[in-house]
Amino acid sequence: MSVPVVEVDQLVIDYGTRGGVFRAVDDVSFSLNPGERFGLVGESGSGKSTTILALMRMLRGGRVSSGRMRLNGRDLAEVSDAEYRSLRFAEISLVPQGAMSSLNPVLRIGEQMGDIFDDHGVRHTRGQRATIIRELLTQVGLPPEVRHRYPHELSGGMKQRVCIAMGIALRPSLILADEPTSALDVIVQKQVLATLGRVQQDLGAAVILIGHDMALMAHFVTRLGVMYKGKLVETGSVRDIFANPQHDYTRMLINSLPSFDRLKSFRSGAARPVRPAAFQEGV
Amino acid sequence: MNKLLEVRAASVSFSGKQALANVSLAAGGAHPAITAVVGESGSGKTTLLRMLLGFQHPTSGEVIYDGQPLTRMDGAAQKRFRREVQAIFQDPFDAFNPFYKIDHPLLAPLKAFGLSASRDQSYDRIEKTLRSVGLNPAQTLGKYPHQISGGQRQRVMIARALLLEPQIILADEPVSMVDASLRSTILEILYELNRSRGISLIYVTHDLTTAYQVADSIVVLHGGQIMEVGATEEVIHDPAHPYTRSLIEAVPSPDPDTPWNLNQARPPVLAPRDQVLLYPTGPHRAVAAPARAGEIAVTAAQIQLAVSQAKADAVVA
Amino acid sequence: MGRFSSFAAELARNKTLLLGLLLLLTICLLAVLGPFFVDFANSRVGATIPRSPPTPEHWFGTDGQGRDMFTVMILAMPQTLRIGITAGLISLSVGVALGLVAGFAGGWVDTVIRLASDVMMTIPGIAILVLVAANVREMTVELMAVIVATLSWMVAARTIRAQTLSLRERGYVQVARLNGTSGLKLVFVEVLPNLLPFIAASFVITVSNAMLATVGLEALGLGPQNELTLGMTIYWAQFYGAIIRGMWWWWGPPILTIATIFVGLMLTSAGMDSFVNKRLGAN
Amino acid sequence: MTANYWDYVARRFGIMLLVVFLAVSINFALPRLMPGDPIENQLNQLMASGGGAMGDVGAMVASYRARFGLDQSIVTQYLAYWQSVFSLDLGFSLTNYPERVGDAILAGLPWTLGLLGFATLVSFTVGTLLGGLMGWPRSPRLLKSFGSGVLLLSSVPYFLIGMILLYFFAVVFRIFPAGGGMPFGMSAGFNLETIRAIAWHATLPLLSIIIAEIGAWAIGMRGMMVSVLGEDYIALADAKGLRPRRIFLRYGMRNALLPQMTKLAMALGHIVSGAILVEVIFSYPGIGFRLYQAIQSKDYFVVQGIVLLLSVSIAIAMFILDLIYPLIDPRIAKGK
Repeated sequence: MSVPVVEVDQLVIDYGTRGGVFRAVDDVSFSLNPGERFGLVGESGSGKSTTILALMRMLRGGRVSSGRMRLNGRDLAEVSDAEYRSLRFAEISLVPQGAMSSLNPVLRIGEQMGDIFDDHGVRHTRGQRATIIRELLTQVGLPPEVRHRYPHELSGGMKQRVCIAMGIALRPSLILADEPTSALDVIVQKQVLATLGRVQQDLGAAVILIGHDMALMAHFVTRLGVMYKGKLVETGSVRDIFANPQHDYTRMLINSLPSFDRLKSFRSGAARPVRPAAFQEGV
Repeated sequence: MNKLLEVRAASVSFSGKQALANVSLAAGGAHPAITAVVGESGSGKTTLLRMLLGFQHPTSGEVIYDGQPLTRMDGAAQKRFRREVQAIFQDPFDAFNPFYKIDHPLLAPLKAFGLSASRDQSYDRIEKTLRSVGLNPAQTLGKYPHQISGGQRQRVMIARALLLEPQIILADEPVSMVDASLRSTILEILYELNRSRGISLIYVTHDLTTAYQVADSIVVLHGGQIMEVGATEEVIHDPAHPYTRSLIEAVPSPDPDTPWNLNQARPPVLAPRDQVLLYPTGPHRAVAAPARAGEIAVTAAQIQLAVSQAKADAVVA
Repeated sequence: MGRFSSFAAELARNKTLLLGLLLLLTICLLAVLGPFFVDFANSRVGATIPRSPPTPEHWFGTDGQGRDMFTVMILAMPQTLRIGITAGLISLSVGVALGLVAGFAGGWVDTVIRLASDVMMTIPGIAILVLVAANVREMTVELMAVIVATLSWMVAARTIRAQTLSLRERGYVQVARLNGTSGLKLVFVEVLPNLLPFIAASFVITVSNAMLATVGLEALGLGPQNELTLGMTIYWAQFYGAIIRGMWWWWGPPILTIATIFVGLMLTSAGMDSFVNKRLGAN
Repeated sequence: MTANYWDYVARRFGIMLLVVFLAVSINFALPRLMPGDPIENQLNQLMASGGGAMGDVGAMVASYRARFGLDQSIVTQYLAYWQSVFSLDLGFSLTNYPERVGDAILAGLPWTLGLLGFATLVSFTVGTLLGGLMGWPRSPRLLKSFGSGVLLLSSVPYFLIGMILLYFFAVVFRIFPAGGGMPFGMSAGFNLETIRAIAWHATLPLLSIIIAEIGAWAIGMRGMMVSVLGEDYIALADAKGLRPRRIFLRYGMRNALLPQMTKLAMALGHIVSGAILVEVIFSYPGIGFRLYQAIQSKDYFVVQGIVLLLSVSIAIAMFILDLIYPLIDPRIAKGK
């Protein structure tokens, strides 16, 4: 068994607020092997994004109160801020949630991609740089000319692909994808997710996918973690969790999944009397 | 007996760009039904909705309510249209003016349309309606919108529409910003509005699965034109247009063992540049195609009305 | 949830706003109460020995024509504030009305109003002021306020127009229309209350702009010649070379007072900015 | 550049023409809207105040009446007025007859352009940079508190700061000259001595504008920087492991600068208005001081000419800024 790419061990993250300390992440542990796909599900505020930001050391206002994070065997607590900068995207990269607004509006796509190489000490000749960027864009299914475009000239799906291309530019061993498709239309969502899966396989990188759509997760990751109110309430293989969910929240997530074949249409029981359950005072 | 709201061959363009092209649609009519208008961003569904509400006039074509074009109605008819065609919007927070308590949007329509004689009478009516959508008036009235939950807010908005005793309700993505656990409940309320109160609904959504849950017929909108229209079961289980097919394929099954073919995602089906017409493939079904000489095209409205007729016949039988 | 107590709580947090309002309140109190405690006769030409530095009898000294500077200051303050506030109110009403109309009506009405405000912003205000002032027979405080107001309505009009445009698309405005509300009632009942913070903020900026124009015009000698205002005091000091002659008590007090007013206005406006933005953020 | 860019340019050019048209028309209309005969009014006021060496008033009135054709129809007068504007023939100064208004303006123009140009350039650059740094969380605390002091000064009108500077540095300490553009009796030539003398005299007026103006730019920039730093693309730039310097300049400043440029165009009128008074305080020989003198001596045609020039040149300057804007913001040319 090789060294895990990432190990999170009893991680606790607190935010100081006016009303006192808010525990955003409470005793969370998981680890990923090289090339593995792991999904973190939970509603907004459940702590899944906070966990990801802690791995990037990009917590704004929050702090890691206890616990340990290891990246390729290295204790991240011992890495200085300056070193951490060179770690980002080189070993651990992020595909952001808001792809629509994650690109600098006044820089051409090629320049924004080039910045990554420049600031990680990767030197290229002009021609080499152009070739590499063209290849990266092709790899995520975009025409290479996109490098001359500005973000406002691209569709949402194209921008998200650019973000994926940037994420794999330095061939990281871990990709963190924070709801990368939540702002996209369903058809584009499937294509972008497929692209992410393909490049991840090409690279052999591990990936943590964050989301709240259990069905989407089920078809992308092999292992799932369910977060609820800061705690990782359940982890296991996708099949196990779907077949035998342990936690109430997980059960609710699975049961409320809409689908054509699983959830019955109201129509099927034609002209039923009003079900009292539907009219009870909701949450 | 429901009044009929109809869009006839309407096109809308904004500064030269066409948002809707030659769309015909019906809501209401002899047999109240639920029609889902399914489309992604940029499909023109928002424009269609604004047009049905009279907020947006078509560049060509017309919108007709109860036999009268919206643009040529007298004051009384306009007032009746305003009251009888209601809407529920996507964002249940944005729908409330933060300056006022929950009571404000509930009292205002009763006063504006002269539906109650006194304040007490108004409150009686409001409380009754709130209870009918499963809300406790004591826990709702007198509060500011941020003091109640998203699910509650959306129900208050449904109650608001009901207060006006509408013929038709247009629901614009009513569950997309509501917590997953509450979606079903809201959808069920909408469904019951049709079944037990005889209100016709247009359910605008990007989500085929919820459309499948409630709608009698489905209209698929893409790039401002209708791609496919038909009875829900037929459209979902046997999609005829490639765009409808890819919309359905894009929905992951909740069963991890049902293959989703993530790695064989097909390239997107582009919206047709030229005008297409709807050609019937069955009594309850029509699919878009470029104009064909010698064949008779139908409108989505015709198919919709045929579907609701068939549904009504089935209940009688 | 009283609106007043939440305002008081905001003041306790927002030191900038508090300080700004305190400065303005002090000036206003001085301007309102001061005239009851001074002898008007001391502000006439030749009332005292000219060009005297501050003494126990004449706290701020006397000017070149024998006016007691302390009396002059106390009497000039309310006049200057009157011009500023009157001009502010007039231009605010014009600006809010035009902004609402432009934002709500749209179409060519909007185009005309926007063009007018663009053009008015381009033409240097002082140029028109100079032209008008040079053409009227006698300048009065009221006329001054009206002239200044015609040149400072643009800020309010722009702010209110932009806000109206975004409010117009808000769900609750649409709901109100479905509720049978229309026309003026829609504007006054649904839109205007939500514009109050912006109107208050525009008022401060408008008063500030109006005062700036007023003081500038007066310092050029185009103010009301027969009235005591802070700007005219500076004009006379400049006209008789008070600076070069080292008579700091002549021009010092009006400068300090004007500076205090402007600093107070700026702090209030800056404080309000964060207040207004926070309210928006909370939505 | 695309067709959209030229659309945009055409639109902006149209606005500039409109402003010029309005400025000329207002200049034409205002005196005629006032009660009485404008020429006679002016000359009588001039007589009453006894300002200026006057020749035969009657003859002057006659010459002006003929010149403006006040006995002709308003349309003819209006067209004639445009003609005189196009031929840059703005008439004669009343007080310094036979000095032409055009010449009076030309004499003052270089001084004002130099003063304004330099002050605006310095204050915009320094203020923008200062504001950017004040909005950047990694900046030293000292810089932020120093900046806050500068911000307060921004609310005070330029000429008040000018008066204080004048008193301390020219009257009390006598470091800088109290007024004028250069020493009395010095003949201007293109040599080091002249340049030094001019710079020496311009220091205080420049400082008055710069001190007040830096704060204004810094405030705007700080606000923009803070909001830009909250954008998603800054977070991603950080995640990409870019150097802080690059994030600050290429991702932060570049985006925050865009609204700052728009503000520059909007602020030109305000800056010019303020600079006029600074010239007055320092008896600086630019057109602002000339305007003040003309107002003092009720030299109506000079006032009118200067006002016209100011309006037109600000319209042109704004147009030039509008042309530059799409070059730094690629989204503009796409047009909204």
